Formats: sequence, structure tokens, C-alpha cells
Amino acid sequence: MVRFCLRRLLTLIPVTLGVTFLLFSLLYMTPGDPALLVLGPEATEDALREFRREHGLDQPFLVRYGRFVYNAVVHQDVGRSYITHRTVASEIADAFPVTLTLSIGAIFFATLMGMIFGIICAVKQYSIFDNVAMVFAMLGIATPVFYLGILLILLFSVHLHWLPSSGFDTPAQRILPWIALSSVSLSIITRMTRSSMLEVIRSDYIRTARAKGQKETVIIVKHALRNALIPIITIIGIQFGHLLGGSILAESVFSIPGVGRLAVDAIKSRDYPVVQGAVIYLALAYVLINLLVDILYTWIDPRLRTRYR
Amino acid sequence: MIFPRKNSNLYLTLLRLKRNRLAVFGLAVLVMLLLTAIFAPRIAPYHYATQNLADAFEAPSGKHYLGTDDFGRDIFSRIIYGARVSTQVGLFAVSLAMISGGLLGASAAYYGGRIDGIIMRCMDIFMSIPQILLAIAIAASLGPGLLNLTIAVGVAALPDFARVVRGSVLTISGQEYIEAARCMGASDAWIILRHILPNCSAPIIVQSTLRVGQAILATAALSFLGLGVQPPYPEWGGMLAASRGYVRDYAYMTIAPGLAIMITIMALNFLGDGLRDAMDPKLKR
Amino acid sequence: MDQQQRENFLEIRDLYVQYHTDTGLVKAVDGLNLSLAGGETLGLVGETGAGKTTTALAVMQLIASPPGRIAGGSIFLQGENLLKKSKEEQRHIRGGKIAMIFQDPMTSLNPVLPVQEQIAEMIRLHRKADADEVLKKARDMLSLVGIRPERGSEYPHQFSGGMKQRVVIAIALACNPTLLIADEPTTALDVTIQAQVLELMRELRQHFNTSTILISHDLGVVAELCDSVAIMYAGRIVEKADTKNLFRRPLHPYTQGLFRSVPDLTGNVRRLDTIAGLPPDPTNLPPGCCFASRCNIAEPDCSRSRPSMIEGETGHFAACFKLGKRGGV
Amino acid sequence: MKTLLVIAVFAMLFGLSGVTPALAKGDTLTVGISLGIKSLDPHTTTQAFVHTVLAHINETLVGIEGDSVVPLLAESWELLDDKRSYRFTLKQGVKFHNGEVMTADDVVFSFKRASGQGAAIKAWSSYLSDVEKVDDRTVILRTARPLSDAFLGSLGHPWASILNKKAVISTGQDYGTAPVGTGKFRLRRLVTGDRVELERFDDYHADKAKVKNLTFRTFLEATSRTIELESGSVDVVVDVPPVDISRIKENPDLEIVAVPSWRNYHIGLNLKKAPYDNIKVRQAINLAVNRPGIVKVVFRGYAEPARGPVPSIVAYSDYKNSPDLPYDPEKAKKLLAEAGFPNGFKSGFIVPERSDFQNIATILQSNLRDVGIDLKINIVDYGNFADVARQPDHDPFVNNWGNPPTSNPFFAIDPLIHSKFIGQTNRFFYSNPKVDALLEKGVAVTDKAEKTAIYKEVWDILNVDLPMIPLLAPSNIFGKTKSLKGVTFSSSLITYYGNGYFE
Repeated sequence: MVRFCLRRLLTLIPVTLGVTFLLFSLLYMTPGDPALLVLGPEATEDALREFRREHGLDQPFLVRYGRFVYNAVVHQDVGRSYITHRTVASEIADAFPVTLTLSIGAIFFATLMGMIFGIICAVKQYSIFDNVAMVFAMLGIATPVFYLGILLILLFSVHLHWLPSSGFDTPAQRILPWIALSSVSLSIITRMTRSSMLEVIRSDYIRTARAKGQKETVIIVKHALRNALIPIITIIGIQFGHLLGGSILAESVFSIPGVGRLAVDAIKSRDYPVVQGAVIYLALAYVLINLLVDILYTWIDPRLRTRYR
Repeated sequence: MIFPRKNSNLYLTLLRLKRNRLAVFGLAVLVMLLLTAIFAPRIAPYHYATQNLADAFEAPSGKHYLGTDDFGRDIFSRIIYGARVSTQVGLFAVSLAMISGGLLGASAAYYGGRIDGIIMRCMDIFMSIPQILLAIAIAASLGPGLLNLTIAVGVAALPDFARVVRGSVLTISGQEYIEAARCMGASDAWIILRHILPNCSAPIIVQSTLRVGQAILATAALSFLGLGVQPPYPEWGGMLAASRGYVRDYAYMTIAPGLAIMITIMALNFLGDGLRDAMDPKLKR
Repeated sequence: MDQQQRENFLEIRDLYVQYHTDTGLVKAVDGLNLSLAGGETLGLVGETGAGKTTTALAVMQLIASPPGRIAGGSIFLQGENLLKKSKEEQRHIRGGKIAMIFQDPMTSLNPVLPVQEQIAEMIRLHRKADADEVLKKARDMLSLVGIRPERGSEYPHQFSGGMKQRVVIAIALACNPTLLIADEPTTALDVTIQAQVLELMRELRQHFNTSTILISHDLGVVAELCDSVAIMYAGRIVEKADTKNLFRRPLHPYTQGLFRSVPDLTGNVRRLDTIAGLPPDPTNLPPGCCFASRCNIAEPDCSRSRPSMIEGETGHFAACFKLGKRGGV
Repeated sequence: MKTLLVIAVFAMLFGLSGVTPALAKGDTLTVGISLGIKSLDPHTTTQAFVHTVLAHINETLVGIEGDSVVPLLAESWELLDDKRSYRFTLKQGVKFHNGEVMTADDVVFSFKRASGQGAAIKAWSSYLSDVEKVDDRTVILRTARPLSDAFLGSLGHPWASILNKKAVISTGQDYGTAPVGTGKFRLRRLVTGDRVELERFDDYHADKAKVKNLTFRTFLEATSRTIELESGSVDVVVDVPPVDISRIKENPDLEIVAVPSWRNYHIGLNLKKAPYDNIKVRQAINLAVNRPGIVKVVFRGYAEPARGPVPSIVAYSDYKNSPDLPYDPEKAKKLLAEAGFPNGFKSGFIVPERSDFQNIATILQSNLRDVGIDLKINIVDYGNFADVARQPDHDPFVNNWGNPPTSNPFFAIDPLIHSKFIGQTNRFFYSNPKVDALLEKGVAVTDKAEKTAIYKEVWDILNVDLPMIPLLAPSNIFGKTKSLKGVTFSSSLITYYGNGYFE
């Protein structure tokens, strides 16, 4: 198991290199001169040249990339923001926990409610609850996150005055962003739980458990859920990845200073070091989530355990 | 779309699909959407860019079925023209992703070994960047515009197709009839075209249908973040984003594009689910 | 157990089970009557779809609802009607008094739980015991079915098919049930393994002296293990007798057809007869004898009403009009 | 165990960042702004909202009150005889937030840093040619050429903040997260991108602030700012969207403050590119633009249609009472025909990716279509706009010029049209030696009447030459609670809230 994890962690190296290379290429092709953006249109040609030299922007592509990798590996330094002059690490350190809290909260909410709804739907298949929940699940998938966010603000902030419309500092401020961000995942997890549970509930070992005279609730939780969990966990992992990226939308609607907004702002203002840093962190988080999902698999499904020993 | 070659297979699929009321509903909505997109200039009572500043912010009426926006443009007409943008972005982006991702995935699965490793590691890298962020980065590097938007959305969706196709090709190429064809001396291209692709078309079609919806949503999200279609060309997401400031006073301005997006996505999902159930009853969710 | 109870250990009367499906109402069990004496082993034989498993599930109160429903009849176990019991009481009877061995050992065990836990669960439900005792009993059951108790902490995927079926048997017998229903316990197994499992079942039956219903379509297995045999066709019992009589002289045309379709082991080379036609559509059962359309001795009258069981010989019943008319076929 | 886990998750989700202690109403003034603040270094950005926050932390040598320059960290100053040296006498006993006393060294250090390597405000600081410490309380600032009131006035902008030398050196590049100034407030907490919490500085050298805390909170969505103002969680908001104005007006506790701004929205034409090299085409466009229409639709009336090349609030513009520029599509068509385009022409149109520009462009497109000019809108994301607009063959664009440190024409018009800015901010490639000469002369002159006359000549030339088609100047629209008093809302983008109090 430890060796498996180590091996997986080693794959972080090529992934990180690949991600940075991909981004470097994309940013390299992106029109717009960072020097001009930072120094303003009034800047003289000399000042622009000086800025480009200082930040190595006058160097060929590969030299820039090589230098970036060298600094990152040897000095653990991914640079400073062109605009704020703060280290990228400190900007990320400010923004990343916010995004993480936002997306963990959303996935937690989506998982909890999605699994509860999904189980009830499966157990009471074709009931009114099932039908209503499935309609809402479909709506959840079809509603753009930012639109839902706006509607939630309209309802809970403007009309009911229950919750604040923006920010992410206090518990009350966190509720709406969590709901808005989790809606798609909640819907998908509900549907997945339902279908996975339906499949498992019909399986022979559930009948075996019933034949033992086991209680229905115990059968659902102990026997059915654990078996249905594998595809659900897969979906949760995928959804968590989506949420990390999709948090950009919630961050914009609710003015949350997260890493997604940091990245988008940085792309718009051509603050290359910050774009690099933000995306690397998101990619690392994504890879780690996948690792976590794989570990969860082995914990849930003994059949997979032998494979990773 | 690639349909299974065997007529009986297709017939059975359609028969099963016909029994699924939601899927039929989805299909009907999509056909209507497509017709709307094609005949937009004939259906729309006004041109999408015609401004009439004196008529700005008019509530829905007989003259303007869905009211007018802040420039006095007819929202109904803009929604109808918007169907063009959404179908274009959705279809082209998904085609791009399907063809290039499909080819990559199929070659990875078919040739295996090092080629598989290289292709799939590249896909892993693509996938580890959140899709929306990748689309934003691509859109920024290409500049705003409908075509660039389509490319950005398509490329961001590419790895998913590569994965799906690789998975199903792997399953199929392990089966006996492929071995048999190989034993008979069939060429790689023949095997891929004649045997493998038709047999893995089911997951690809399902994935594509569901993906068109996601592409439309991604476009809307990019419009919201300011990387969308050029005004005054109407795109539902862009209309939604532009009208968000008016949501408290002129809610109807957001309701029309919002509903348009939601209905389209739901129709695509109904059809996608229906197709999945119809093509492979074993997968019935 | 007094005589009365011994005779009417299990008594199924006019049992109707129906499933609602997309294509219509499937009458899987359609007016079944069956009784079982204490300590007896009954073989329930019939084609796929005849309603054998449904009957077993009905006795277990495990008909999935929806789509299934017990539409009528009664099931008496030791004089008590199981269908009148509350859910809670039914739950205690399941596993405690009636246990079932399922057809496919590959899928009957929960893949994510260690096998001893799956046995222990049964014990915990029906016996009062602390955790250690339960575990010890579970391991004892394992060694009883011929599995080293140390393997109890392993998972089902680490066992072979035959071993899994042993585990399933261990679960079924863990609480010493009075009635055991074995639904084709060996069908999914290799022939050599089949023999081992059958041998095991024979031993255990003697050991526990449990009344048993053995569902099978394999006449050989039935001949070997059972005291009596009931033949099922289209949701009903068409013939019932003790094993020796039935094999010696089957009365119902269906049974006769069944025997003709089995290879003769004496070595006489002859072509195997098959029964012409298909069983009736369970959504649309004919009003008369369900076998009439395939029966080579059927008369127009056979299709008018249902034949009832007639005692052709002592203790040998069959549902055929011809039997009544001529005292034998 | 499982319950514990759930509790732990909840604790983490709800308590990851420190929850701000509830601040008593009346003690705290909260301002809703529209930009996330990430760093508070006056020399690394030209962003008006960063400077707005900084104006409360730092102070400058001189202050601006209305049209006049008043003492702040400098007690007095004089323009020396060379007309380009300003001698400042510093106020004594001014303390920084870290307890240090302000000296001439801090002043010299601050200006050197402002004009040194890496500074992003060189457009403003580069006019300074030399800083000299005379003694501990006297400093001389020199410009390369006489700039009269233009330079002195710009010293009131936060770019010219006096920083504590020791603090800057000790924090180095991270100074932006730990600013130390002499202002009425000092930084308590910077939640990057979300809020800046300031607290009253009790050792302030003059009248202390009346409120204990001053917080700037970021709301990206204009709707959210209004909602938060209505709910009372902020006391002032900037950039009220026009659609919300009536709502705020109707609220008995709230009011709208609209101040004319000097942000100059214009169409920029490329004089090197046909057909815009033809003066008649430019004049035709000028006549074809429906300015009141844009004001009405995009700004809901909260803007002033242009009456001349710069907004009338700009110093020396002197055409406040002139009539509106004419809107005459028929005459425009005639001019186009005379210019050789009886059927109009097609052209690209560059629009920076921002909703106000896009909305204006949508109307312009429709206006110009009426006279036969077919504009194809080409949205350029803001990060790319400056680059695109520098290219010699660029299409016409819509933009605004709105963030000069003072309303002096030297900052408000020179960068746009003086030929020495070609390739930088003169995106029209407009080169008129006469205008150049007038501008050079105008900035050096100190006499007000003479100055006004010189600039009048500039305006007249520009009204004919039309390198840019002026459109309008919007108002700065603030929403505030009525109980907030003492704040003078500014025409520039920087408003000082330090004197605010609640009644």
C-alpha cells in the first residue's frame, strides 16, 4: 500500500512538469504584453524593455521554461507576482484554503445529501419522492452554476434577508456558495447512488442477507451501500475535481477570493507566475484526490486490496 | 453520428428508445431546437441586433413575446438566434473533441505499449487542469470569438473522449471476433473501421449527447467570465450574464435565456440517458 | 414433534404469486398445493420458469415487491400461517426457522465482507451470544462444511466456487433451521465439485435432521438425495410421489416426457425425445390444463378446466384428467 | 468515531479562517468596493482602488481640497525661482504607525523608490528629476522642466505617499502586505481579494479619525454591493449600477451621491489608417454619434454628454455651458459622401472586454449603421487592449481615459494627443506641432487666465481635427447610508473616507 502510494506520488513529477509546460505554451501564445499591463500604456519603450529583461520575458521559450523549472526545483521558488510583487506561494497560501474550503464543503454537502436522496430513491423506486428527486436532479444538472447563484442570492439575500450575498468569512456567508457550487454534483451523486443502489439491491447477496432475516435498514447500510459505493466514490472523485475548477464561477458570483478567481484574474492581467502557481496547485490537488479515491477503493473493496499490495 | 451497421441493431435501439417517453421528449425538443437554429431568420420577428432604445426594458407583450432588453432588442428573437450559437458551439466543440479525442484514444488502445503510455499520460496532464480553467487559458490565448470559444471548449473536453474510446476499444479488441479477423489477415485499418468503431459507437454516441450539454454550459460559463461570444451576437449564456444586473427589476430578462439553457440541457440529458438505456439495456440506470 | 405435526410440517395451499411487468401480469405460481413432512427431503423438479424458485421465495417471504405479490393462498409451517405473520415475525422465521441456499454461490456472498462475518451475522440475528461466541460458532460452521476456520477472515473472491457454496451452506445451517430450501445448489458448479457438495449436503442433512426442499432440474440429483419428488409445470404441481414410485412409474404425461429427455445410463443407444412446443406464456395461462397444448394424449376437454390432483396409486398423485378417466395413463 | 469525524469536518468547513469579531455599529465604517485588494504598495500599481485604500494608510506632502492644494505632511512649500524646484518644509513630530518619526530621509527615500526600478507608476513619477534633502525638515523636489500647478497637484495622489524607510527596507518585496504610513488608519488585517480592515491610528499627528475601524470589502457583482448596502452590512458602496439608483433613492435610510467624474469616454481613431485619415470621415462620425442615447441607455442619465475633447470638469476646459455636440446623421451622411463614401464603408471596431464598453459599442454600432458605416465589433480582452491599440494599423476603438492623478490637462489630455506619446498613449497617431507647442507652453504658465486661453486654443483645434471622438463623462455614483457624514465624494476614482462619522 505504501509503495503504491509512493509510486502514485512519483507520477506527480511528470504531471506537474507537463502541466507547467502546457501552461507555458498557452501563455506564450497568449497575446498581450505583461510589461505593458503592469507598467501601464504610458510606459516608455525603455521601461518596458527593462521590465521584460528583469522578468526574463525577452528570453526564448525554452530558456524561460528551463529557468522556471530550475528555480522551482532547486530553490523551491515559483516566482513573484508581476503586479503585487508578493511571492506566488504567499498569494496561493491566501487563496487556496478558501477554494479548498469552498469545494470540500460543496462536495461534502453534495455527497451527504446526494447519497441520502439516492438511497431513498432506490429503496422507494417509482415513489413520489423518487420522481420529484429525479426531476430536481435533472434540473440541477441543467442549471448553470452562476445562474443558480444569482437566483439563490435573489431568494435568500434580497427577498428573505436570511443570508449575506457575498464573502466567505462567516458561516452564514458560506452557505449559499456551497449550495450553488454543489448543485450539479449533488444531482449527479444522487443519480449515481440511486442507479448503483438499484443494481446492488437486486443482487443475490442482498437476497442472501434478507434470507438471513436481517433488518432492511441494516441490509441497505451494511450490505448494499458498501457495494454500491465504488461507482459512487468514482463519481465523487470526478466531481471534486470539477468543483475545484468550477469554484471559479461561485467565487465570481459570491466575490470569494479563491484560487480560481486568482487564476482567472492573473490570466486576464497576464500575471504569468501567478497563473502557473495557481494551476499547479489545482492540478496537484486533482492528482491527490485521485490517489485518495484509489485508496478509498481498496478500503471499500477487498477484491482490489490484493492488487495494490 | 455513426450508427451501428446492422439494421436490426439500429431498429431495436430505436424501438427501445421510442418506449422511453422522456427520451422521445428530449429528441423532439432537440429537433425543434435544430429547426429553430436553421430557420432563425424566418422565425424571429426582429433581427437580433435591432435596437430600439425607446422600447428598452419592455415587459413581455404581444409585440415582444419575451420583452425587450436594455437596448430595446427583442429577447424572443435573440433567444431564437441564440439557438444557432448554442447548437454551433455544442455540436462543433463536441465533434472536435470526439474526432480528435476518439482518434487518440483508439490509437492508444489499439497500438498499446509505449504509444498508449505517451498518449494517455498527455491526456492525464490535460485532465489534471480543471476543465473550465483549461478552457479559459485556451480562450485567452486564442482571443475572444465564437470559433475560438468552440475550440477552447472542444479541446477541454478532448481527454474525456480519449478515455471513453480507449476503454471501449480495449474491451472490444480483446474479444474473439477481432482475433478471428486478425487471424484472417485483415489490416489494422480494416479492423478498426469495420469491426471496432461500429461496436464502440454506443458509448461514444451517449457520451457525445451528454457532452453537447456540458459544452453549452461551459460556453455559458465562459461568457459569464467575460470570454464569450462577440456582441451583439446573442449567446444564451452571454445574455444571462449580461442581464444579471437587472435580475431584481426585470427578472424576465434572465428567465428566457436561463430557461432556454435549462430546457436544452435537460433534453440532451433525457436523450442521452435514453440512448444509453436503449443501446445497452445492461447499462440501464 | 407429534404425528400430526410431522405429517403437516409444511403445507402450502392454493398459492398464487404474480409479477407486474412491462409485458403484463406474470402468473409465476398459479394455485400451487404442496406439503412436506417433518424430516423429509422433497425434490421440486421442473423446467426453467416453472415457478420453482418463486415458490421457494414465497415460503421465505422474499418475493420482491414491487414487482411481485403473493396474490392468494396460505403457507403453514408447523401449523402457523406464515402469510399472516407481521414483518418482524417473518424476519425472525427467516434464517431462524427456514433457511435457503441459493443457486449461484458466485453472487450469493457479499464481496466486501469476510466470510466469517457473513456467517456470524446469521448467528447474531437469531441466537443470543456475545461476540466471541458468535465468532467461534461461525468458525465451527466453517470447519463443519470442510473449510479451515483460519480462512474465515478471507473474502469471497479468495474462494473457489465449490468453497463458496460450502460457505453458503454454512450460513444456511448456522442457526439449525427446521426447514432448509436448497435452490439448485449445484447447478453452477463443476461436476466433480457438485458431487462433493451433494455429499456434504447429505451428511449435514443427517447430522441436523432438517426437513429439506431441494429444487433442481437434475433428475439424477433428485433421485440420489430425495425421499419424495414433486414435479412442477407452469406454476403448479402436476405430480407428486415418493422418489421410488415416481421414477418407477411416472403418471403425468409431462413427467413421462421429462424422463424421456434424459439420457439412459444403461448404455442403450436411443435418440433423446424432447417435449414438443414451449411452456405456456405465464402472462396468459390457458384456462384448462396448461400442458394440453404439448400433450400427445390430450383431448379437447383437457383445455376446458384445470385438472386437480388425483391419487393414481397410494401416495402417488398427478393432475391429469386422463388419469381419472382411466385410472392410469 | 464517525460522529467525531463529522464534527471535525464541520469544524473545518465553518472555522477555517478566523471569524471576525463583531464590530460595533457606529465604530466601523465599511466601504464596498469593486476590486479585490491583494497588495498595498503604492508604487507597484496604478489601480485606483488600491490607492483609495492607501490614501487612508499613507499620507502625501500636500493634500487636495476641492481645487486647492493644502498642507499635509508638509507645513509649507514654495516654488523656487527656476520654476521647477519645490521646497517643502516638513511638519514636525509626525509619527509612522511603527512609532518612527518622519524625517526628510523618509521623504527622499519614498520619492526615489517611486521613480526607481520596478515602479509601476512612472507615468506620474518620472517627471521628478531630483529629490534633495536640505536638512532634516526641508526637502527639494525638482522636475526636469517647469510644470507649475500640474506637478504640485499630482503630489496629492497616493503615488506620492511618504513611506517609512526602515519598514520598507526590512520587509523588502513583501512590503505590500505590511504597509507602514502616517495616515489616520493602520492596517489590521488584509484578507487578500476580500477585505482590508483598518483601525484608527491613535498617535496620528492631527485630528484623529472619528470611527475606530475602516473596512474595505470587495464585491465583484454590482448587484451584491447594492444588496449589502440595503442590508446594512456596508455603509458606502462605489459604482452603483444605474439600474439600482432608484431603489436606493426610495430607501428612506439610504441616499445616492453622484459626482461628475473626469473619466473621458471616447472613440479613438487611427489617423494613419484610411479612411480615418480623412478629416471629413472623422467629422461625420462625430455627427453620427447619439451621445444622449448612450447616456440614457448605458448610464441611465448619470453621465454628461461630451461638449469638448475633455470632460468639462477638467481644469481649464471652460466650456461647461456650451451646447451639446450636435447629433445629425443626415449631415454625417453628406460629409461621408463628400469624403467619397456615399454608400458608407465597413470597418473593424476594437472593444475592450468590459460591460460598459461593450454596451457603448453596441449602440455605436447601431448609430453608425444609420449613416452607412458597418462596424464589426472585435472584443479584445483587457490584458491585450493596450498592445492592440499600439499597433500602427489598429482599427478604431472605444476606451476611456480616467485615472490621472489630478484633473490638470497635463495629465488629462497631454498623454492622449501630444506627439511624444505616439506609440504609448497617443493611440490616434495624432501629431500636430501646433498642439504640441501649445501644450508645452500651457503647462509651464502659472497665470490662470493665460493658461485658460492657451488651452482654449487646444480645444478648438481638437474639435476640428477630432483624433478622438469624445463621447461622455459618467458620474461617480455612490450609495450611502444617510447617517454617514463627513465624507467628500471625489470626482477622481479616489475618495477619502477618513473624516467620516455616523450621526
